[in-house]
Amino acid sequence: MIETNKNYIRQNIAIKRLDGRTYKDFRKLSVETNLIEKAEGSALVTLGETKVLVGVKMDLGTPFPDSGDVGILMTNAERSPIASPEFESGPPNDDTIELARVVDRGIRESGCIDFHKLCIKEGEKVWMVFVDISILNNDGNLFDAAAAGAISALLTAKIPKLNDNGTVNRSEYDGALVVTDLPIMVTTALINGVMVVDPTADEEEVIEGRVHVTSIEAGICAMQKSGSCEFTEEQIMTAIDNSIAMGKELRKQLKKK
Amino acid sequence: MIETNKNYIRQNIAIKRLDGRTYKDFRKLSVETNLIEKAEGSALVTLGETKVLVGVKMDLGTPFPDSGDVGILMTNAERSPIASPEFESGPPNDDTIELARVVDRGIRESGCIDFHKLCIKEGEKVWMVFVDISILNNDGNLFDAAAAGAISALLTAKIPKLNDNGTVNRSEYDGALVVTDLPIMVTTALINGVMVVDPTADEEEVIEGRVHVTSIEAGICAMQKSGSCEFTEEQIMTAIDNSIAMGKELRKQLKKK
Amino acid sequence: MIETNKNYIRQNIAIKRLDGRTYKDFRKLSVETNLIEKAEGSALVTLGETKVLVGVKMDLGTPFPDSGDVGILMTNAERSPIASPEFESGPPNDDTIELARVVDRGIRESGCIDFHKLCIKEGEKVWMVFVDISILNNDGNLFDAAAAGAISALLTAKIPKLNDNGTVNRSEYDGALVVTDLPIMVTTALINGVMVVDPTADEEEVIEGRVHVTSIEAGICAMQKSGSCEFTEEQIMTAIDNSIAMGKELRKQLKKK
Amino acid sequence: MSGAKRPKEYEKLIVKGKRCDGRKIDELRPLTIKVGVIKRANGSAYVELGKTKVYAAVYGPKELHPRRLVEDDKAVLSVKYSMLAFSVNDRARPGPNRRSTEISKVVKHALEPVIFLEEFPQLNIELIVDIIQADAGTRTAAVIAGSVALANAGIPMKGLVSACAAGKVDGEILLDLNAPEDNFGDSDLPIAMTSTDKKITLMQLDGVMTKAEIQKAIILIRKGNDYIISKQIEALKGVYQ
Amino acid sequence: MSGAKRPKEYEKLIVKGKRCDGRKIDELRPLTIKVGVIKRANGSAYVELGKTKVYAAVYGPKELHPRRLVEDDKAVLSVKYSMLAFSVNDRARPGPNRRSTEISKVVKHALEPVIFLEEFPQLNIELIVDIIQADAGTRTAAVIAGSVALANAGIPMKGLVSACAAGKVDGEILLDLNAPEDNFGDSDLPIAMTSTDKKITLMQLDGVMTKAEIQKAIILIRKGNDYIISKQIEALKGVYQ
Amino acid sequence: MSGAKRPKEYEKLIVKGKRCDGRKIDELRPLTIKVGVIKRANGSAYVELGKTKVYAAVYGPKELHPRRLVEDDKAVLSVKYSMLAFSVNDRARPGPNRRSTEISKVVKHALEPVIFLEEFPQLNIELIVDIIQADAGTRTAAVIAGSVALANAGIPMKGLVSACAAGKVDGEILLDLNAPEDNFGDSDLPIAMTSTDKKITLMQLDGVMTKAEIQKAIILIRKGNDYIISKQIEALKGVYQ
Repeated sequence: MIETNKNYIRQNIAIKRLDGRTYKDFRKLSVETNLIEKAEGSALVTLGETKVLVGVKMDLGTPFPDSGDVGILMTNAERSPIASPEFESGPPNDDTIELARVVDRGIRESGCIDFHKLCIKEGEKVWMVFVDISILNNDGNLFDAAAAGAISALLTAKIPKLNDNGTVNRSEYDGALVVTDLPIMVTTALINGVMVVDPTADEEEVIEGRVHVTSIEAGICAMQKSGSCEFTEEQIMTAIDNSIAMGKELRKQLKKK
Repeated sequence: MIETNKNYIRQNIAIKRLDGRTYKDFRKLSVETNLIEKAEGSALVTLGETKVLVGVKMDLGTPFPDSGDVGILMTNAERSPIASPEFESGPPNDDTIELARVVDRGIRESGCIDFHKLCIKEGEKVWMVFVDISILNNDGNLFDAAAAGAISALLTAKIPKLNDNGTVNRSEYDGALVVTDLPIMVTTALINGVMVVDPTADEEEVIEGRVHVTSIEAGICAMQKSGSCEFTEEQIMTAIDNSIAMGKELRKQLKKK
Repeated sequence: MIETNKNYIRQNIAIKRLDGRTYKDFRKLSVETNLIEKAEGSALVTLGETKVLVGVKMDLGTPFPDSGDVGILMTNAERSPIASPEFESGPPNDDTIELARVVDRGIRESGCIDFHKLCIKEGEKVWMVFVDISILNNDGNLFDAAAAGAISALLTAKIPKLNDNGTVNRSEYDGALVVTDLPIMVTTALINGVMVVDPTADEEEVIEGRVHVTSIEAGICAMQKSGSCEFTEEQIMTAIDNSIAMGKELRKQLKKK
Repeated sequence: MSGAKRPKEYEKLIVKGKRCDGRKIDELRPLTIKVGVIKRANGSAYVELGKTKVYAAVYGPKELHPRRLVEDDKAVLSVKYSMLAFSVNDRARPGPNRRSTEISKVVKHALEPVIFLEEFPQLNIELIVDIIQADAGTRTAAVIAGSVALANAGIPMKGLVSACAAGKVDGEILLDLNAPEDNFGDSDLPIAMTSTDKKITLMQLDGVMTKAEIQKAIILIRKGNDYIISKQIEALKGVYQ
Repeated sequence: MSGAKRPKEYEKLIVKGKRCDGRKIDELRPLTIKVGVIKRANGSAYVELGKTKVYAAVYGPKELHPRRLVEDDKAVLSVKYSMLAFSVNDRARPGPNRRSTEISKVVKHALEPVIFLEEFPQLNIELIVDIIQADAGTRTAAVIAGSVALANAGIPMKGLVSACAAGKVDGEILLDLNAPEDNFGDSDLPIAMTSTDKKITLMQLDGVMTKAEIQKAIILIRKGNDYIISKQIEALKGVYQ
Repeated sequence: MSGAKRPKEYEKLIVKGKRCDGRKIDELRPLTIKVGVIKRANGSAYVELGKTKVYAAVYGPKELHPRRLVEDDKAVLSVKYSMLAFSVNDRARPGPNRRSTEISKVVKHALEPVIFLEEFPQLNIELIVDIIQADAGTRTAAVIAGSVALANAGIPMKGLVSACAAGKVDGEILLDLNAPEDNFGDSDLPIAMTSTDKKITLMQLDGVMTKAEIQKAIILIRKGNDYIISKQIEALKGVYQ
């Protein structure tokens, strides 16, 4: 983006954004589930022009030595070069790793999955839940799209049957993965002193920092400050308020499905 | 190679090649086996000045989950920088991976090894057959030399004895690896409209593409088009005919040993 | 370092070194142990301004197939960029690998640890002793500092208790790791024809090569010539004499602790 | 071609001329092609062939890094084929593997012959193919989608490339093998052809066929590719309506 | 926050206002800061916070490699946080992992706001943090040590950065969680603040808290950071005495 | 030096002055040296020392990549020692490992002292050594083959380098340990020497020896190296006949 456009965004951000939204507006989020039959659960999230595809796979694994009676959540993100001219091939970079870890923390800390129920044999065998996030088109705010995709895919996930010899039978299911809450991440970015919800890719070129806040009904379950700027406590509270408000709406929308 | 030499090759290819062969001639292929006593089987193939050393190692492994009653074939190629000024150190690149996979497919799809016989305990323990291809000198047509080396090394391979406790005893043998057919790969390259068998390293600098065809007595068992050119159906049939004809000869030669 | 300083070191090395030592003087070596409570053993070695931190961790592992009744020693070194402007992030380079392997050999070949005693169940389960060497400040002669750190950390190491179910209990101990000898490495470097003990980082910029000699009471247990120079047999014997003499002193010092 | 034991439901893969998914011997699986599905890309396509689902995007012509890969007299076509972790029954580890490296190469070689690479010396044309669900025929689907994405990106080409496979199953030559036919059949022969003069730009064979059977398979593949090209053109035309 | 079963000794983590290590609700663990501990570095610091022990060193400003990372109008702050193999109960494999990559990033973002990076365009300021023993609070200890090492290296800054965490344990908001409180508590909220105007430069939350609880935690953290900054200044002053 | 239990056949490794393979105490294994065995290389050699079999090739002097490794006043000698997958009893994973990295380094240092590197500033002389069968003594065989390959490539040198080992086995000092002697003996001392003035360019010791034993071993090694150098010269002369 050229410098004059960047300046334009910065100067008008408090009044009106390039796409006509106010600083409190979240773009339209839509979710299509179960389009990957081979996955145990899947969701394609569209947030404005941002598209993120999330698949859930369940596999058998050995529990960690210090928590032998709980299943394992593995959240992984890939920035396929398909999604943006800025994305390069190769292993996940620090942005992608942060994305995966912040989404992971939102799910994990919300308590929405009782991982004790995913223990098959204590100390020996548990279910591993792989949440793989794949970015198809990057028009900004990948964090919120990925988080919505992850929880939506988990909501549709089924647990494969175990054969008598202990192997996985992926053609039959043993019921759904039980998900008891709906953690929703809402990101607020700082541009020229204004706290702006759900930034686009254009806006991300001028933001100074972001606050990612994941909420559930009972409160906030994960936060992350990102970017090399400072925030006042008030600005953090604005981000928290945005997340609580928008979280309520999106939880309603996702529950309906 | 300088441009005038390249042009010379291109212009004379239909009449005579730099080394005096016609476009149908395969270079002299010779095979020396069992020169690596530590390997379960081995062969040093010389094709003109091209030299390829292939070793077979047998090891215990766990079968793949979806085919618990069959042994495993692993074919690997290394382009040691010893063999050519163009080869660089490092993990196999896409050319080397293609080489290994095309040789592998020729052996696997020929059905020459009954992998069910390499199952030791269904679902738990099978023999893994490692075919390691090492290039010692590259004077062109590594594919055919490697394929001849692989099948020759397999023909000499012995299966180590198993100790009572289930470990491998490499000082005694339990008989030979049973190999019931002789897949032979023959490569035909396209230069200036002419389909040329067994290209040298000099010729490989001007070829437009290659067709690798592996044959057994019963027919063709693997093919691969390589290079960014187009082939007519007739040209493909020429490559198939070359492979059938040359395959018959080489099978006779290799059987004699 | 600028060229005139390098020349100064070279020309005066036989008379006096930059830090006032003669060519036979070893810098003051001090060792602080057990400062890492989470490690099974640890030692911080200070040799002049060189600082090396070594930690020992014990873990369960599977023995190597050809030596099923002995425990495993794994010595690893990391050149953290914390220690010198010349050190770069990334996996160990050839210098670091040589350092780890030469230290490892000194311990292993001295016979100071009876690895048969670290076998828990033959062919199945043995103790792995991880010696991790971390360089905190590089002022030269990392080899001798690392070797002193490794043996000092091993001297303080305790063996964790095994739980009834075979897992490791790191809050209780089953006694100390038995260490019956004190291998000491002493490095002599060649500068302008003079064999100089314990080079500093400044001196290392002008040395032509090094001889690392590890001694125990009974003799020499490991040696390594390093650097692209030649040594006369007499020079090698000087290095051996230095190691025997200095080894005696340091063994006394370390035993006292 | 794996020689795996057949489960009961696939004991007979052809019954009275009908295949296990109801298709005829020379019938392709249902094919959907969408264009322009990835907004950030210069060109893109989505292809569904049965349950096989593929996204392709083209970026460029643009600068090529690292510089040592630059070709002075033409553009480089960089192809990256990959299968998403959840696209297969058992989760695939992300990142390139030997299979995806080989397929990237043959897809690149399948498309290069129709592109006027010499129009963009020293530049890079990047084609990324992400397989979101793999159910037999991913490499041919990659060629179909890649060719359409290149056209959608306005890359000058002398024609399109289409691709499909035929194979021998229970003694018959079938067009466009599905997953059970691929797993329990005798051979698979994927072939890509140019739209202009039907020359062959990708060909692989796994499994035993005689020369005559190969020739018979190519006849089926020609018919399949004729249909696929018509669908590719239809999809591209749709963009401008 | 792991939901792990509590061993008997940690069944109650707060008894009569006292925590399991004897501290009060709003009390930090013993804090030691040393400056100039690594001679080869341009600046360095050692921080002990309870049993958590951390070395930090700064090299630069110096040339930045690879060149494509150079920023034309300011210096780059490169942060490398890592845990030594023996710093934890179960040996950690050397080399970066996902956790250390994320922490390196948030520590970098915590320190950048106070550095006058624009004074050294195109150059690199390298901060290395080696955790020699990890016992809860390594990222906040890394910020404390990193900030002091930068000052010791003479990097121009508008102030220091301090950091500590608060969290919810057994219904109470506690300052500076120790390992059992971190493992068996409900939430952990590490926050870094600038010494000048107490703005927030690092914030993460693991575990559930209401907005009111977060605000209460921030009050505790402010107090903790005031104390930490006084210790950072004291340590830096000590160097020049 | 591994301390492994000896199988019955190796209970006594020396019987009446004869070793388990029939050699005398001061006798080398049969040594074969061939020159010019790899046509594409500028120089090459094949060495067989007992069952240990080694190929070496030299390419260059040529350009050095990456450029940051260039030395302004001399050539760089790059050495890559590796063992082929099937060269050992249990298949070795291809690619460099810690052992091969160390041996590459000591072989490089063994050969550099005799090469006039200053004649080719900024260039690269590449030596590749592939061990096709490993049966004790691969590093000394690598030095023997590498030295001959360099000479065959016409690299200017002030002399050749030869190398062999001696070690202590059952109380005796033996020349050129074979695999059982290496596995069940007390120590192994490989040493490389220049042909001109018999200076030492490679030396390693594994296992316990007194100074006097080391001196005795060096006497044996000197004799061994005299013979090896005569064979190296013979092989090189053969090329020009």
